[in-house]
Amino acid sequence: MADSDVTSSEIVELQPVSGTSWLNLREVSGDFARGLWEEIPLFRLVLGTCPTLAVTTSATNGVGMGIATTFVLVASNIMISLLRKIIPDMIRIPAFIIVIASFVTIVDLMMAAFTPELHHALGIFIPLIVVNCIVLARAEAFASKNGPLRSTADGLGMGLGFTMVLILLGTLREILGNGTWFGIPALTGVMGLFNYEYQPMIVMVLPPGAFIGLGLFVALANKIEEKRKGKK
Amino acid sequence: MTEQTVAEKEEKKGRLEEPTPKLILTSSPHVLGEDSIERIMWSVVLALMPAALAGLYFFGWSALQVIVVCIASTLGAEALYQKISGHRVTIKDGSAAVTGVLLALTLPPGSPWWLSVIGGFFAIMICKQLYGGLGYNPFNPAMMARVFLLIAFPLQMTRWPVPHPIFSGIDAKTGATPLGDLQVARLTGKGIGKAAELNLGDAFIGNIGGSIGEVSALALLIGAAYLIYKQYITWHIPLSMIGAVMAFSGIFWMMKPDKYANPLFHLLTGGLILGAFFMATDMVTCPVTLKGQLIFGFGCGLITVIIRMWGGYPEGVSFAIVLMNIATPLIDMYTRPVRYGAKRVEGAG
Amino acid sequence: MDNVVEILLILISTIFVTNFVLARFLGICPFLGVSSRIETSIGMGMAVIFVITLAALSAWLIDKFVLIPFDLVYLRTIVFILVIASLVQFVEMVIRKTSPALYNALGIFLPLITTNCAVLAVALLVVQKEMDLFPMLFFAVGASTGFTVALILMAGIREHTVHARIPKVLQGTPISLITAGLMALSFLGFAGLVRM
Amino acid sequence: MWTIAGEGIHPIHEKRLTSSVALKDLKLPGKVVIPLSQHIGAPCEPLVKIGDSVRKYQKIGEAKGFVSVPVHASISGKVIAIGKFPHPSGNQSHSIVIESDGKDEPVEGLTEHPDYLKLDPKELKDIIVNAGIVGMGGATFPTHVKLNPPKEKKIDTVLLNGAECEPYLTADDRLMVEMPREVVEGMKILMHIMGVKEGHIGIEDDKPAAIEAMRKAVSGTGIRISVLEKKYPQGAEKQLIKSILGREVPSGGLPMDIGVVVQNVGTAVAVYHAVRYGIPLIERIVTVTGQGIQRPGNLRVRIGTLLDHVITECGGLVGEPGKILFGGPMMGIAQHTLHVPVLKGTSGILAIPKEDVLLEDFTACIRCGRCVQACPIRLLPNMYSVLAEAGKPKDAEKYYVLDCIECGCCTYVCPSRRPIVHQIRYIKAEMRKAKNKVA
Amino acid sequence: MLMAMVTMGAISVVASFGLGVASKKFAVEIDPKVQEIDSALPHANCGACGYAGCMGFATAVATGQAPVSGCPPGGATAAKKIAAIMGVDAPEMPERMLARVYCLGGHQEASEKFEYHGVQDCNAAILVAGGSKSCVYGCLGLASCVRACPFDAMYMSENGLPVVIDDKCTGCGLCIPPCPKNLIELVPENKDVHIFCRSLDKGSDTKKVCSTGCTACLKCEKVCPYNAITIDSFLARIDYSKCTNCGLCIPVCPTNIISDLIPVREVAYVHDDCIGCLICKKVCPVDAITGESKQLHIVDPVLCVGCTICADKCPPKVIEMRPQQRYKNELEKVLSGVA
Amino acid sequence: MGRLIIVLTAICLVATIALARVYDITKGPIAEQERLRTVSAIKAVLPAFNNDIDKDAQEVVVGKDKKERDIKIKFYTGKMDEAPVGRAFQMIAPDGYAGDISILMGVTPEGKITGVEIINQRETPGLGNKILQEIWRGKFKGRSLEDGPKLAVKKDGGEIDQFSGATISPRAVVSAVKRGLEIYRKEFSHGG
Ligand SMILES: Cc1cc2nc3c(=O)[nH]c(=O)nc-3n(C[C@H](O)[C@H](O)[C@H](O)COP(=O)(O)O)c2cc1C
Ligand SMILES: Cc1cc2nc3c(=O)[nH]c(=O)nc-3n(C[C@H](O)[C@H](O)[C@H](O)COP(=O)(O)O)c2cc1C
Ligand SMILES: Cc1cc2nc3c(=O)[nH]c(=O)nc-3n(C[C@H](O)[C@H](O)[C@H](O)COP(=O)(O)O)c2cc1C
Ligand SMILES: Cc1cc2nc3c(=O)[nH]c(=O)nc-3n(C[C@H](O)[C@H](O)[C@H](O)CO)c2cc1C
Ligand code: SF4
Ligand code: SF4
Ligand code: SF4
Ligand code: SF4
Ligand code: FES
Repeated sequence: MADSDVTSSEIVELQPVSGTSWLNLREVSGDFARGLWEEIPLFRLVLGTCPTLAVTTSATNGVGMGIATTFVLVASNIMISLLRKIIPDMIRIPAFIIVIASFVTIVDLMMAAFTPELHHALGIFIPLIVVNCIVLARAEAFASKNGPLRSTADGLGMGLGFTMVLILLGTLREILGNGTWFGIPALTGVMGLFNYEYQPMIVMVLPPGAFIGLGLFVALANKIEEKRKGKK
Repeated sequence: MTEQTVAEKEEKKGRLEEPTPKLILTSSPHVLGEDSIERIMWSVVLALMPAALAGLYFFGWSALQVIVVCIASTLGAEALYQKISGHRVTIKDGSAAVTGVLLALTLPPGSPWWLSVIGGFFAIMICKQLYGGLGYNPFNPAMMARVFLLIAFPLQMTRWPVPHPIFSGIDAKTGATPLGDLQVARLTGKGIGKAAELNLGDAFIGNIGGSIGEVSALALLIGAAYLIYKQYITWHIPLSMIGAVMAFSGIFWMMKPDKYANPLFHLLTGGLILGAFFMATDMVTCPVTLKGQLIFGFGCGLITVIIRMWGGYPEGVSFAIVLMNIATPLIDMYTRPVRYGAKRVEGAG
Repeated sequence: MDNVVEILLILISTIFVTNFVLARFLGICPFLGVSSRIETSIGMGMAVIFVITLAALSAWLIDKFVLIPFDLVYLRTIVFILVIASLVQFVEMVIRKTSPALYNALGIFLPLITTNCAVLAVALLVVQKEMDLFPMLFFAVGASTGFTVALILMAGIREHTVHARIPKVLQGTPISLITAGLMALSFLGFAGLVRM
Repeated sequence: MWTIAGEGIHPIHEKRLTSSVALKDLKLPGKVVIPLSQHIGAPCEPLVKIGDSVRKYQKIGEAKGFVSVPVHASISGKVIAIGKFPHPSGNQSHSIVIESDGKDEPVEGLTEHPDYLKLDPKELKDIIVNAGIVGMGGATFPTHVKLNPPKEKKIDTVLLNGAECEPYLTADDRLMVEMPREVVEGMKILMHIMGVKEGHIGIEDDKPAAIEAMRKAVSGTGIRISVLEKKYPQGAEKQLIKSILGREVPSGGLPMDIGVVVQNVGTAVAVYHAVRYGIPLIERIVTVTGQGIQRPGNLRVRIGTLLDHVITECGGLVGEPGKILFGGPMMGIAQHTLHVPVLKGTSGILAIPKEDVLLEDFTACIRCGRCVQACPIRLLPNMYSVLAEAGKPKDAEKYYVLDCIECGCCTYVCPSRRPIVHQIRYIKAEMRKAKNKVA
Repeated sequence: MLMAMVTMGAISVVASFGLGVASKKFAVEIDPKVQEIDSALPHANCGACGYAGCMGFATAVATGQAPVSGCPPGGATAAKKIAAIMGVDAPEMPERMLARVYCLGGHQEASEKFEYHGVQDCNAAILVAGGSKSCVYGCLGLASCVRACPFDAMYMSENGLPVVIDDKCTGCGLCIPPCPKNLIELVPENKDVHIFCRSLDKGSDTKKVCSTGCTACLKCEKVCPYNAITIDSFLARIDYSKCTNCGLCIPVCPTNIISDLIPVREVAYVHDDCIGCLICKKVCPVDAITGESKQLHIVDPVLCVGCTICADKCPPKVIEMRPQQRYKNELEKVLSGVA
Repeated sequence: MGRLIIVLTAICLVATIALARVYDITKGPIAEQERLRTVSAIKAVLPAFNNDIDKDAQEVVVGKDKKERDIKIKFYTGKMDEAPVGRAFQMIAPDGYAGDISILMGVTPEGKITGVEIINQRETPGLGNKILQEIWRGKFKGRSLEDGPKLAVKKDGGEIDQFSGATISPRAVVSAVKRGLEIYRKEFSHGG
């Protein structure tokens, strides 16, 4: 069979542990880009579903959660990448968890102090970033095997990919469920122009809307990927 | 070798003498029953016509609009999806039409056209076609769509015109359903009092507030009798469901008649009869065995009573049915028939 | 009598009204991951009930007797997750030693539980809501039972729909999410059953 | 009245086409093709060569092994070929072709036994094997094997199956109306062989004349007539036993496991003829019927007569031929050529004109449960159908697909027109394949 | 602050102690190699290795029960990687095998003995009077093999015959057992000439039911210079160990059942440094070479069938095989019923 | 094993130190935020005041619940240049459509409502949760017990709007406000 036919999982496997040059731009940008589509969390890797579903009642919440998670991802990726040689294998997981939990607590406290509204809206899902499977998964699969620079890129890419999906889902739910987008009366306004009163579909901001919305998004992503593969 | 040659000659002769016409071959059996999906589905549509006409009579032309738009949108959604996904378009089989009629009959008369359209598309696209179409959907599409609409658009879904027979010329006024009144009375905590009084005659022929198709018990029973006569539904689900509602509401009513409404009230109001005969019996989403169907119906009845008596919604039939739909696979699994010749204990597993 | 009613209400509320998976969005990953077969979902469910109850209890004790007295509430997240992670592994060890049968039934699910956010969530919720001991225990049991109920029902539907002609792009996660959505829709029928 | 509770179906009936047409002998065919394999079990070895002259009743194929019976010439004439010929099963089978000399000369010296009930069971069984008798109810299982249960199985009852629940068929009906005495005598022989006192003859209530005739014939013998509700598949042996005796044959077991032997009424007559007159099984009663046949009737047909001869003698086909079946419409086998011979187990020939053949595409199972309610074995046909369609035949084993008797009730009632029995056969074939691979 | 540190310190000591003990107990359990091997596999879970799924195979390799090259779909790529993981030398890979379907009797060529209705699957169709094809040996065309292929390497042509897509076929062989007529075989990739018929009927019978069946006319057997074709029970078969893909048998078959799968066959081309020894002219089985002694020989590209015999025999080795469009994939044409 | 413990403990300690620092930094702002939330709510229901609202608060026992526990209500007094402008306090409406509705109301010393805020509610979005609307809540301003039956939803013969299809929620709020006024009159009827 042709050698070019490597699956995506192999790409990760075959990353050299440390490159010859410490700054290999192509590599780093590859690490970054991977999180944006190739392995975009939630679509490719179905991880971190709970916060996604819970907080995306509005696009704003999506952004907030996304940024918080991205911060934790990047920070813990860097820290773990730096510590990767020191931490013994046996306590790898608990050590990672402590690192992650610390950053989460920091985010939690900071948000409580400086963005109280958002902190209130995201509620218990901020501390739950600790168990957001993406964070631990990246620590385990990437940061513990690669240098800080690449880990940063990876964390950033994954975080942004995650945020992207959160915003998408938040947008869908907020517009349909409330008629607004980032608090701006988008749909309500547009329909108002034509003299229609928009009837918000309240179910979209409730749990069923979250599940169905994400389900349809994942299907759409599969469809796009199928098309893309087909072209290749 | 010689044997064969002679045999061949003989065979050839036979062939040349009189070639067999090309026949049709299938596996046995070679005769089939008369019922087909089409026949069953369109019979259900027919059986729902009395209820639809009753709705039309009591609520006027606005009911007709709801019915027409619902059917058009379920058929449209089915055709559209099948066109897009390159499948055979099967709107002729009538299942989407049944979904459309049933959806319409569970909506308030006079609900806006877009409500019907959204409901129809949700029922067919999300609840049915995404699962592979007729036969594969785990949830009752019409019922699920109604639940969806109720939660998505509570305002439109709780606006009930009072019945105003079509030729009376009176304009529609909004009122409340008997169960709605009951719930208001219950929530305000002052005992149910008047709310539980019901003119049984009116309720039986359909002169009460409610969804288009649920108000006339008489019309529904005519249709149901037809389906039972044609053996398109069996008595198991309706009986156990209605039985459970009557039994539980009866028990509580006897204990505290000032707090709970009487069983007849529960029987004649809300969508119990419509749900029990036409929606819980949707064969795609109910258990296949008769024993399973009894359990299913009982569960529907129980949940209905619980929601009506203590829940946040005045009416529980829709939720009861979709909730029991969730349990259908499990019921099926644990009510497998004991096969002929098996030891009784073994069959359960 | 009042206590019994209260406990009953807690159970009904956590299992049906605010079901952990379908209404509160906790533990979705294992809910999607371990629900393809009924048998495994039962095993997973039992393991989750056990661990969540134990974890909630430990978290509650530590919170009440260490963190609150010493004003260390801000350490809750980190302490709880450490405790849970060690607890799960410890439980696994103990079960393996003492009861191989139980280990075979539950053991394989235990590692999956550490990353189940429902566990940490229960721990955090019981201390945030300042529950008393018994309500706390029943809250934990109810919440995890709610998870289990949803999981088993989901497994039933998935075993049923494996033969369905689901369009290719929807197979797997997407259709499971949509099924979960429709289940959540149905469960909204329980809304208002317990008014707390 | 006895019946199978709940399960079963009421398919179209259509027996009136032939139910009052008296038995008639079919005109002797110009040649017969006698397959060496007409029964479940090992095929026979030919005893004749091409060119040999044979007489009616002459043994031309010898049984090989215990579960096997000999075959006999059904006409007198010359063996003109021995080789592979089309078989009603759809495949080719080794057969002996005899060209008639038109004389229909029997062999001489058939042993008669006027005092047959005095004979030893062992002797009787030998007569039955040598007469080439197999079950004439359709499954063509060698009768002597059924009469030879292992010692540990205590047989207490013999049932004669006169239910004839298949639509269209009236062969057993006419047999009981016209030859009740022979049926009863045959039954007595069977009971004598098995040494039992209890004997029942099960007849569906749509055959009043047969019930009447049989009632008269059994009076004073202790044999009882059990009138059964008209319901398909009342005549399947498991259902027959359940209806009459209330016993259930264990799953995977045989009637003898619960002390019962079931034989078709035609088999009883064949036994009587063999024992009393020494006549081997060379002809049987066949109902030739269907809307596609010019002159439907019940005919005595020599084994080996070709289908086209039978059809020609019944006035030929009406309209464009669609399906031609051996057996009834529920269990019968469709034929693709008219050059197949009538066998010992051929109870009917049914011609369905093309316009009556229903050929719709099947659609998805709507889980209506009709098949589940119709299945006389109380299985889950919908599961088999869905699993076969999903390409997972092996998963059907957990649902006990092997217990299925392929009666066709499920397929008959399915509103989605799903070919459930065909799918079940496919599943069973796949399972057999898998088993062979392992072995 | 102090209290915080004491608390955390205490908890972490307890935790790490517990975990240390726990992870010691674990350590033996999981062989990391299994995971690694598993990720080197194609994850088709096709079972061609004989184990239950890729993970099963990975475990078997890690414990030494299965060879590193045991995954047919993974081929050499996977074998190399697994060998590296296991720390053994990369193995000699067996030849790559491809599936071949030995029947060309599609709707257009083969007749039907009746009209079949029922389950559209070869294994179900065969239960109704052995299938509707008049040829007992022919393809039923209901795609059981196609559905069995986990790599989508087969499709049904419009003519009702399965076609193998060589690029996708991994040689897993999963299409073989489903075929009730035993029409599929795995053949080494470099074997290009095949006789696409499996009918054991006599020629005259075969002709009656199919226009493209082997009639055992013996022509191919005679023409084959390597004695690779033998006819037995009314059927010609190729011994692939002898066949050199010369293709001489292709044009002689009167029923067009011999076909090569080479889209572009090479033809001989004689270079200028030909010494004119006449040997090539003599050996050419189709008399495509002309030339006089000691003069440059010329190949008629229309006659040349590309058998390479001349090139092999040429003493100074001046004959080169050059690509030329020739059979334009006869097979495709036959399969799609154009021919 | 030793190394395990040391590394893990070290990481823990470093983490703890970091967290403690962050906690110290954020402690102030967080507390301030909490306070601000209360104050801003109170500001919304009372006329302008300039005293420290937390200091001028008093808890009053207004009755017993089913379990014989005291029901306490905290009254915040707003003063403008030491002159009381009104009191703000929280009431629970237990008969909302979807459970309790918490409201904060401000009342002048004379017993006139200065504002009503909804602090916590779970009414149906689009139906019951219209009680959050400013315009609707504004209708309470200036009303007092003297209004008598007029202080009720229109359906019950009063002057307060209900929403079509949702009477329960407004009715619950109105009755809670009414009860609040009654309690207020009982506790502070002597001008205090
Ligand atoms: C493989 C096989 C073995 C059988 N062995 C016996 C037997 O030992 N004794 C017996 O009484 N019947 C035996 N039978 C006959 C069955 O009980 C049954 O009568 C026969 O299959 C025809 O029944 P049917 O037409 O209902 O299928 C056997 C049948 C089969 C297929
Ligand atoms: C579905 C089904 C229907 C049958 N119907 C009849 C019937 O009507 N009459 C009959 O004699 N045998 C019928 N049989 C065959 C009997 O099961 C049984 O084989 C037979 O009565 C045994 O007698 P025999 O061995 O003499 O043929 C049926 C079998 C099946 C599976
Ligand atoms: C899904 C649903 C949600 C509802 N939500 C509310 C609500 O939040 N507040 C409310 O007062 N009534 C709500 N109701 C309506 C009540 O049940 C009741 O019908 C209504 O309060 C009666 O008011 P009316 O007399 O103005 O029609 C809701 C009803 C439904 C079906
Ligand atoms: C007796 C009977 C009841 C039915 N009830 C429903 C129903 O409640 N809702 C619905 O969408 N379709 C119903 N159908 C139609 C059909 O089963 C439905 O479209 C499928 O659920 C779609 O897969 C019913 C059909 C029959 C025969
Ligand atoms: S064919 Fe088999 S599955 Fe179908 S009804 Fe008969 S016994 Fe049951
Ligand atoms: S009768 Fe047909 S449609 Fe009904 S359950 Fe059985 S297979 Fe399905
Ligand atoms: S064509 Fe056959 S051998 Fe080739 S990949 Fe498909 S199943 Fe395997
Ligand atoms: S399985 Fe065999 S018979 Fe069926 S299509 Fe494939 S090659 Fe032809
Ligand atoms: S994020 Fe909740 S379980 Fe994965």
